[in-house]
Amino acid sequence: MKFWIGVAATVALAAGLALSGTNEYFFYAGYVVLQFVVLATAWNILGGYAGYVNFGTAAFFGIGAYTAVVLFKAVGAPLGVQILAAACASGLLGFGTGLLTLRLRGIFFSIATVAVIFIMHTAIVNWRYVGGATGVQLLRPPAMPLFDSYTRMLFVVMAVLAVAGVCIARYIEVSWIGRGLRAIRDSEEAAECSGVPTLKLKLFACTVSGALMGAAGAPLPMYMSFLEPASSFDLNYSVSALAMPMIGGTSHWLGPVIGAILLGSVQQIVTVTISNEINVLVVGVLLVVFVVAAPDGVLGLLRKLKWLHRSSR
Amino acid sequence: MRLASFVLGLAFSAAALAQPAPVKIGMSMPQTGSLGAGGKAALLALQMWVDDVNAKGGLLGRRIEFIVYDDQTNPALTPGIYTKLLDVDKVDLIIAPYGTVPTAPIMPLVKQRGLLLMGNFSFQVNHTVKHDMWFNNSPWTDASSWSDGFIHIGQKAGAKTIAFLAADQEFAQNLANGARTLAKKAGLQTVYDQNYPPATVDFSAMIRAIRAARPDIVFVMSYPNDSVAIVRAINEIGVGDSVKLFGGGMVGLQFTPNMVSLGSSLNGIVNYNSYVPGVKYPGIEDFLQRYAKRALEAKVDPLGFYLPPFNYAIGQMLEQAINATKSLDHRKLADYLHKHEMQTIVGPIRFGPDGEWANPRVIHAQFRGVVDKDMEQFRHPGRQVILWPEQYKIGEAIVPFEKARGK
Amino acid sequence: MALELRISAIDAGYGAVRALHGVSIGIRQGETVALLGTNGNGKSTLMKCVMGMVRPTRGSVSLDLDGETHDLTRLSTEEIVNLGVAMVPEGRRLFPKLSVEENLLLGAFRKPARADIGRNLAFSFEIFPVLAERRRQLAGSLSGGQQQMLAISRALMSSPRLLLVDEPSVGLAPILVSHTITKIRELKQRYGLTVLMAEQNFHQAIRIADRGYIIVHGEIVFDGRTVAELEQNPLVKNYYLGSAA
Amino acid sequence: MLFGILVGCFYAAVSVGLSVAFGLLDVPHVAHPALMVLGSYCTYLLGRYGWDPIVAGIALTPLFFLLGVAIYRFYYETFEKRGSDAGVRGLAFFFGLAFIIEVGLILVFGVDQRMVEADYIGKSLSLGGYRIPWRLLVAFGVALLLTAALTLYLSRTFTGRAIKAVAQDEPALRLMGANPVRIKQWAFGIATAVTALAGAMLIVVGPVEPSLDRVYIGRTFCVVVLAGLGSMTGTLLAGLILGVSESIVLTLFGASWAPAVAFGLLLVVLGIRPQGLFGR
Repeated sequence: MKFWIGVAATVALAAGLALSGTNEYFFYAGYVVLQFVVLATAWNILGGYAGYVNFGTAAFFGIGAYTAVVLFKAVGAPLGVQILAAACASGLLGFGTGLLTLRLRGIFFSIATVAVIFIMHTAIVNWRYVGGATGVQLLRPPAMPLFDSYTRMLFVVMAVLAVAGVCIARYIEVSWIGRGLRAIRDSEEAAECSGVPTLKLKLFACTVSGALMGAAGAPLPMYMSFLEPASSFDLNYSVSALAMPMIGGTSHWLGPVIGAILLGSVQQIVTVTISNEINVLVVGVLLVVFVVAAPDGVLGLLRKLKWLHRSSR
Repeated sequence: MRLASFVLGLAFSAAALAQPAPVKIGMSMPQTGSLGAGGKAALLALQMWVDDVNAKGGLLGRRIEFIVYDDQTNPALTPGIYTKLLDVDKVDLIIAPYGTVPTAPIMPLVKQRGLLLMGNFSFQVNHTVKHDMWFNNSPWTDASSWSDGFIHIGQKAGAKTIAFLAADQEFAQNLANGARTLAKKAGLQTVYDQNYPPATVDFSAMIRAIRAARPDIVFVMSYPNDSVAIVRAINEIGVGDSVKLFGGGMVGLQFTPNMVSLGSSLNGIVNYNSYVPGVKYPGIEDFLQRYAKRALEAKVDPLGFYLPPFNYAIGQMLEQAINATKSLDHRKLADYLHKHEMQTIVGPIRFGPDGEWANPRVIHAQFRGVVDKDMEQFRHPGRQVILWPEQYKIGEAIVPFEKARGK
Repeated sequence: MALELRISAIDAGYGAVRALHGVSIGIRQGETVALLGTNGNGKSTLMKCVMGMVRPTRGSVSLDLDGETHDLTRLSTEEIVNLGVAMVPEGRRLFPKLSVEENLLLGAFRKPARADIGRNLAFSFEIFPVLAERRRQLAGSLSGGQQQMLAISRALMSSPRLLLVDEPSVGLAPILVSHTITKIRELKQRYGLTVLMAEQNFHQAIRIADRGYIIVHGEIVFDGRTVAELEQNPLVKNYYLGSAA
Repeated sequence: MLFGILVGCFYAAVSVGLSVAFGLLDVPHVAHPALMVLGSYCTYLLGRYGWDPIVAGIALTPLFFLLGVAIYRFYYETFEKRGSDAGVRGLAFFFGLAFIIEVGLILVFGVDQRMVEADYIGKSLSLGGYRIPWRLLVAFGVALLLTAALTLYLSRTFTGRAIKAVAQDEPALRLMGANPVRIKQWAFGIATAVTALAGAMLIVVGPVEPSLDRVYIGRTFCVVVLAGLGSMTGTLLAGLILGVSESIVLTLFGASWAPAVAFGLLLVVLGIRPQGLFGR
């Protein structure tokens, strides 16, 4: 119950902010942070629950963005349709990737997903309709009546996506699917022996995770009014999507959310404060510090604190 | 104690009141990522302009405050940075980041808000958006402005066939498409046409293929890393005696570290440029001397022919327009920029309706007599002999290519 | 040339599970001692305590070697191996992706053994000719019996003075068990080895043992000073010779 | 075709270090290419004092060996020793390390590309009208020597064989009297030392910039996985396959498809034969 109140409050807050006179910059920065919430949550479904480290986030994200571009260019589809289609396309890609690679364990799976990025990237570069390597500039339609600017609307859309993503992740976590995935993470053989349909579950997680990543990418072309392959299939998306749950904590749906908000905001702040090479360093250093010093992320730290607190009493 | 600090604070705010608020100029500049090297050199030139103006007493009697962020050559970051500049930092004027990719995402934003945007070496970025308050500083307009010089020189040398080698990335592809059209129009027969992917390690195979195709002209559109690798490969393998002209759109051969380390293997190559010594623009030599000193400290491109003068020119154009209109109003400034010829250290600039130069002047120059491991030689005219455009021309192209290399 | 292994009153286990309770046994130079007991009674744990792979929570494990006493509970497995103690582990633990020869050469990793490589290798190939035939083959591709031979040979490559053999008969056909046990005896005679062998196959074990212990639920329940004593023990009758008979 | 072979050997040379670290030790060493680029920059630094790049690369190996030992020690203490989940977190750790190296290089050297000079760079060997660049031949030679040396080391020495065995069964290796942690530390040191030499090759073959490591993450892992983990001769062959297939695709379909086909190859191999083409 508490969770659903939180959900409603978040959506209401996002919409309220967007309709209020809050500074426009907030929505640009907020959009990016929310986008990372979706990506980190999506990554965690496969990476956190099932322990399959997906490096291909950029591939799913990029395919989502390009699906939206194709639909927009071809039929001028509205944003909602673009997002749905992007989720389908990336979900399909996730399913395909899963079929091909889920029998691989550990880092082999990770490398295979890296390969998916390069293949998708190359395919888009060779596809002239979406601008090829040059990229494509888009003129976005006017915003919906209620909103002052298109970016405000995109911010709300991304907030809804983030909330939806978290709901899905939470559902998976508490349902039998999540239990199955955790069993896979702990010991795949044991899970298989005790009757967990491992391949089916992994395929499901891969598809859902991919679809969410695609949905996160879908509004990007409208956000930038421009899309080109090098930055859409940027490996940095993969690294961030992995670093955020690691920093937040991978075992609970709240972990990636905390990690994304934390790291995403730090990235945004550092970009406009330190603003030189050092801001690239931030992700690296934070990632290393957290995996070394706080293997269970922020959530793990909080839990430890709580435990200390209790035991001191 | 508290009182003292209160009084002190009061005194400060009084001083602040006495001095007019600064003119805030903001931009994002790639300082890391693929355009980072050029971006840093360009930024230094703009900083010099800001210092110069402030030393003279500022704009309209107000100091300039220059706010710059690093966009890491990542287009996804620039919309956020520019809204921050506009809405949080409340800048009065904005300048575009160096390059097309970081600039493209901010065009709709600028148009929607009706802002003046000074472009920065981008390529046809206003083509779809068609914003009438956009003014680019680059000496080229469309693809033909870039390549017609090269093709013209080639035809003059009696060329009948052409080969293309182009990086499979945004800028090079735009150029290549333009060049292909132009070559067809000029009646040149294409005997080889290859796009290559980013991060190609070795070009030997492609150079060999070009050699086998025996073209008269080889038009190369490449990015810095590739340019260096290509020059090395032609040095090692040779492009054959059929080739009269080699080069055209190789980005990176304008950068000092590359020129110095490639040294004599540059000889013979005819390549585009924005400025080379020998072009007599008023004030440019003084600028370059001052730049050289500061570049040494800032560890950026020590010669700075390619980007820095044009970035300084951005400042000069703003300065001229503001002083003439006595205003920071974007519309008024844009009108002024449209109507008047601007005087800069890269010569007079007049803008066409699309905000690109009305009279593009991409220089094509041939490397000659370059020796190894010597940076100073490039400061003197004659190492890069201007072949195009006619008004700056110093000499004729030496053909064929292998002869121009002195081999 | 004196060697004596003394284990006194050790407790050991894994986490909360106690596998050994106050176990004491001793082995002297030249003996072959059988450690008898069915699965899960603590034989392997005892062996691992000797090798430093499991740390006893109480009691002591010490090895007297040429007048010097070594406290094995303070030494790492490598250091124990370097003293001249070798183990043929349960389940053989070969390196499946290395060749037979590479496995054998790895057995001679400890410095004193490196000088004896030629002799030890020749000896291994002499008693197990099949290993010589398959020296280039991957260890993982050998049959169970061949793997056992390889495991024993590999342990011998370290020129050990005390050899621990954990369940040589597991997973082998009866005829192979008999063959393996015979070979262990042969080795012992040629090398003058001291052997501690954990085994559940009583009949085979007592063929070569000088004496033995019976371990049940982590406790030594019987110390048989001769083979005959062991055969007479009621426990043995119950457990091994078949109360059904 | 010939160039495919030469470039392929170069790919093998830059991958052997990873083949040891990842293939034999199971360390998810994604910072390998970053260390290689670091090696290139060190070579560049020494080159400014007139050192020949190959000599510089060799001179750097002891230093990189120590660096490798230190990195492994840290990795072991923080991840392997704690046991569970070393894979995921280790991976994240090495990714972070790669980032830090990359940015460190940018801070020190800037984003400009750097190159070195040597007598064999920019010249070529003429073979009946065919001109082959010396720098590729040098890389080719060094690659062959490196692979041969490592193969011999791994099969002929006690430590070498222990390195091959360590990932298969650590407790069993202890029973051989070897300390697996020390062996791994030593092996990781060697892998990193080799990386210094690979870095020297990298800057001999072409100019280097700090973010070049990202491109090579794909290429090196592709080669190592194609090779089948930890097989040195396999690494050489896999490098050749990558080089040759890239050059074939380049001539048949155009250069813009080359990277995808190389990775496609990797995916197909992973899908059909995860143990690699030459794995055991």
